[in-house]
Amino acid sequence: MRTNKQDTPQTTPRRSDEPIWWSLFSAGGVCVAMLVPAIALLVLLGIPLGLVSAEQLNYQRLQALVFHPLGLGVVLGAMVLPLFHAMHRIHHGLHDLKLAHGRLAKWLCYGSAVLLSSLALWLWLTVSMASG
Amino acid sequence: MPTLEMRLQRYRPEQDSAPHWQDFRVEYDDSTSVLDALEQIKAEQDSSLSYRWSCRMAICGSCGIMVNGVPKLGCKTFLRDYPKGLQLAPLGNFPVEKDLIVDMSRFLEHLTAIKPYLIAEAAPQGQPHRQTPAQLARYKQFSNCINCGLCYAACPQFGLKPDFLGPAAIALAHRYNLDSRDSGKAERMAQLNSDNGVWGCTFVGYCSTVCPKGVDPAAAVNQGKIASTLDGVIQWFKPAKEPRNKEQSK
Amino acid sequence: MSRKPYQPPMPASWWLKHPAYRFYMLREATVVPLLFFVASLLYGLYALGQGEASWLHYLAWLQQPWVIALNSLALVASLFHAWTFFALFPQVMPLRFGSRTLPAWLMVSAQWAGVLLVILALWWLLGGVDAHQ
Amino acid sequence: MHDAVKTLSTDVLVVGGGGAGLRSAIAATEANPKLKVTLLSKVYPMRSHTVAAEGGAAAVTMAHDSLQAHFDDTVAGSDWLAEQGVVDYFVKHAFDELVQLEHWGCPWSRQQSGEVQVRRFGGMKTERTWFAADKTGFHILHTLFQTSLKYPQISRLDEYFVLDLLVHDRHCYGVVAIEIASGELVQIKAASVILATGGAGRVYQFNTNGGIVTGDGMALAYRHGVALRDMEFVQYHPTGLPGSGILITEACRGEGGILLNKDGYRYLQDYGLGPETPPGQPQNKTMELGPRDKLSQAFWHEQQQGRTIQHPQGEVVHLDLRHLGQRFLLERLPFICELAKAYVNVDPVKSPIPIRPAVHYTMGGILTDTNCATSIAGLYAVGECASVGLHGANRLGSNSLTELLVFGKVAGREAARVASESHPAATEALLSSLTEQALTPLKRLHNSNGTERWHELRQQLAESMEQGCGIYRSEAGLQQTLSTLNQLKQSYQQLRLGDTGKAFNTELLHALELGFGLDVAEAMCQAALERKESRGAHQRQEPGLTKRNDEDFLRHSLAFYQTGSAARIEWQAVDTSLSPPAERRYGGQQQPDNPPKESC
Ligand SMILES: Cc1cc2nc3c(=O)[nH]c(=O)nc-3n(C[C@H](O)[C@H](O)[C@H](O)COP(=O)(O)OP(=O)(O)OC[C@H]3O[C@@H](n4cnc5c(N)ncnc54)[C@H](O)[C@@H]3O)c2cc1C
Ligand code: SF4
Ligand code: F3S
Ligand code: FES
Repeated sequence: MRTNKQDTPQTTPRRSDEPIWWSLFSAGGVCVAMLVPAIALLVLLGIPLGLVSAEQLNYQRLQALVFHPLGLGVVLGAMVLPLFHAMHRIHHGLHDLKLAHGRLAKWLCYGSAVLLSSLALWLWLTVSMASG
Repeated sequence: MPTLEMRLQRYRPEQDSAPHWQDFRVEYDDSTSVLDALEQIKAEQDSSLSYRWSCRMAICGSCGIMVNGVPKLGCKTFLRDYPKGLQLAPLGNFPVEKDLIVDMSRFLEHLTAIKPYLIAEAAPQGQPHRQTPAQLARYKQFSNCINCGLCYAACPQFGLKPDFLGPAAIALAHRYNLDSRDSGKAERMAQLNSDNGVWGCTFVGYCSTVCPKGVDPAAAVNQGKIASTLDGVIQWFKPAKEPRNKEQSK
Repeated sequence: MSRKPYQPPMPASWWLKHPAYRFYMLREATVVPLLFFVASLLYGLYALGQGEASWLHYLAWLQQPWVIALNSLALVASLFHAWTFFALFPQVMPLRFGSRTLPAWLMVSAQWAGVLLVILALWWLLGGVDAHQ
Repeated sequence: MHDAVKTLSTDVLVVGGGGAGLRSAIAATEANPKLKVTLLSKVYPMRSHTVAAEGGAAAVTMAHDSLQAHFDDTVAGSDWLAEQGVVDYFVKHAFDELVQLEHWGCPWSRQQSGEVQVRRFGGMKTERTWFAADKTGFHILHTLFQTSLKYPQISRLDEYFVLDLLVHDRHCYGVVAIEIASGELVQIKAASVILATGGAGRVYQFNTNGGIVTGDGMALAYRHGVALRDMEFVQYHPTGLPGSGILITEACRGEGGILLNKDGYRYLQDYGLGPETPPGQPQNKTMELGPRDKLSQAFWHEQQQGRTIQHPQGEVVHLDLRHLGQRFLLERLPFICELAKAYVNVDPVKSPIPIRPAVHYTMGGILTDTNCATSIAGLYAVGECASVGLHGANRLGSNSLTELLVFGKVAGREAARVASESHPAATEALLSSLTEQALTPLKRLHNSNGTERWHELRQQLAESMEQGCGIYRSEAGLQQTLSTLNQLKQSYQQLRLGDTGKAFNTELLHALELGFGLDVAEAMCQAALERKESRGAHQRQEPGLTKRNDEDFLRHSLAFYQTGSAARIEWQAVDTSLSPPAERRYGGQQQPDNPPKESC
């Protein structure tokens, strides 16, 4: 019998931890949209595309730019947040493709984002500490 | 009158173990809707064909079906737009009961779960609340949902995980949360905050594309993500407080 | 009991069924080239920390055809991502003035202006103007 | 064919999930929260046809308006066939009910100040129609449905179809229903039953009603001896779309739309509705804002004189909204713009909308007293299926949505009161024998080896009603239709179903609905035949019958069901204690305002 009763008490479901990952994902999304085109265009592809000269990308200039305290922003905006952005989508993608979901996938995805981010920060810190 | 080939998915629970296709040919003109065509088939060719309908003016939300794989209202889809013929199947992602009829009870359960009614502390005695057109405009669009379920048929996340509250239910929660007369947001957030609430959505966005009423449920769900995040932050800072506090209902 | 609801299966290939789903998957897939982009930057950061020789080596690495190809893909992917992401913004955070909402096209164009500005700023930082003289 | 009948029991059973049903379910729960209230409907409640109402709901709101004025408009609109005590109660409670709905969250349209906005409506002297854009019924229905979810005492039986009432010795013990999804039968015992099953417009060919509006509840009560009152009064709405009959709301005219014939002439001024008002400056009760019966009749005359416009789907006139401008139309009448584009491929901003009259509303229905009680103990009726006496010979637009609320509350409260009292319980033996009887028609349908098909019979029913019992009626036409109905009833006995399954057998439901429709149609025709005068929506063509005749017919018709023969008509006095009959006047020669009375 299909009766639609509403008198089953509603239990409050568990609060999701997704807001953390989603916030990082969104912040990352903004960075990817705003910073990645510029960096990809001018730094990674700048020389082959003939947009910048090797002189413009010389060691001293880049060293000064990147390991400047403000360069931390670049590390965060172009590496750390995009990593969380990417791993968030990969995490959901695994679910979408019915490949994996649950704890393990989540740990692997966000874990690797944490790991790679730490690597980037560590690389930056050791040099800028040494030079600063 | 010109005729058109229609391929219908049939399923008779008492005889069949799985759906199968059946072809029909119908007459049509400029104003023949898919619903008219189904009526023609039921009247003249196969009276056992089952489908839902009532208003035939795109407001009751009964007649959702898949037309060439796209969720549509049968009464607002016209044969004139499908010169190459069409395939009709029951709404996707729902269990099929018979022919073009699906079981909507899960949808109704989700709708009920989010407390879709005004939760107000005190109403002015014998007089309406004041609500300016600007306050009305904040939620108006989300109150236009006809519960047709097209967005559920469109949403792969609902297909993958039927416990996901889904676009229309969340849009309705959002509608009440945005209503200047309501103070029940905290109660609704409990549902929205869960993995099956707003966080079940990955912003596929197709729900809004198929919505026949311009409700834009995707916007509601994703605005809900911001609300849920803020709710979490507030909760973080006030762990001792009762879940129902007034700041959140603003 | 004459009810026997048939639950249609949802195969892992569901997303091939409709252009809207393929578009979604493509959008999600933009993060794959993005990962390569991040890896390239990580490598660059490492090289920059190791000294000038290593940096020059890195610049040479960037000129390899397959690296150029992958980074071009990352660029295209980031632009595609930007296009989809900007379009979502007015849906997620509509800006309201009274009973009206700021038109979506305005918000989208403002974001593209932002992208352009960042490109120009970076070019300037890299000494764009004087280096070309 | 059918296995054992399941049993359920409840305190208050509401049949129908439209505005009337939902409002009464909530009222019953609020009257006594300890009661079990069950809301049963053949479609999910939000699919009920209340959803289609566009224009609005009336209640005296503005400072310059008065209860007396609303009373006068309603009574004059009814051509003095309304029960005046009922109208009095109605106008006094209308405002509170609309406010109640506001407190439940209904998104009423607002003025800049935040106050509720009201609009003009046909036949109303002052603007007093509350609206929620042009989807008022939709918003009312969804607000009520969603509010009903708040009450755990209200359980629902969605997609259950009532086959019959369990009545013995003028007492109602419940209903027998079929669970549509499985085809299973259920006997539902209830201390009180409220019928809120809506109108019967689908017995006509060309109508603004949804497919479910088939007069089921009317026929159910009728077959058990309850009178159907004033059934001859069937409202034609002047503005339906050609072909489908889809409604183009009266609000279009309230907002300033004009009607044009083939010469681009505003023909209404020729039918006592003038003088012509400037386009876009509508005046209450004048020209396009005349009452529906007059407007539909004017169309008929224009058509007779060849001044209507040829349209692929029949004769039409034009509803012109162009002078109102795009912005205004999109803000006030967005749904109309959408409907016109979809169903007749016309953009109202750029071209006039083709329209013609379509059957819209059944003024008559199940006879009830002022408490919504029928002559059967424990059985109530409310909404369009009922005749509490508000509409008389012609309903004013926007009175019926308010009726659902005002009297829905009354019905719920009364049904709860009765259910809270102790009452005689029926023996199981009695109930099962009543159930057995109730299943006879179903068994016959299942076992028939006849050759008739429901669809053809339904088609003939609808066409013959349109022909013989339409805007203008004559003895010959009515007799013709009655004899067709008689034949159809014979053929109905030979009906055979192509679908022998149980799950979602919609053909079976259509067949049952057709059976209900035939009985209701017959009551309409018989009452129309015996009302030898013209009043409100009932217009006779024969010489001598074209005028109102208060001497003989200032009375309600009561149709009683007769097994095997045509309905028996009796006459019932009308309550005219508050306002003596006068001539209905519109346009330039309106009634002088009555001085406010104590009782209003
Ligand atoms: C297009 C249109 C526009 C209108 N606009 C206006 C307007 O602007 N203002 C105004 O005041 N009025 C308007 N009306 C009139 C008004 O909307 C209706 O009179 C009113 O909504 C009827 O409500 P109801 O609750 O009585 O019935 P409905 O809303 O028709 O509900 C009937 C219910 O009964 C159920 N039911 C019927 N038979 C059975 C059965 N055998 N078993 C189980 N359940 C059954 C149905 O499932 C349904 O839930 C309009 C009407 C139409 C058609
Ligand atoms: S949001 Fe749109 S598609 Fe979804 S149920 Fe509501 S009206 Fe239908
Ligand atoms: S389609 Fe589904 S995933 Fe989200 S945006 Fe719509 S609910
Ligand atoms: S029949 Fe009502 S929405 Fe299509």
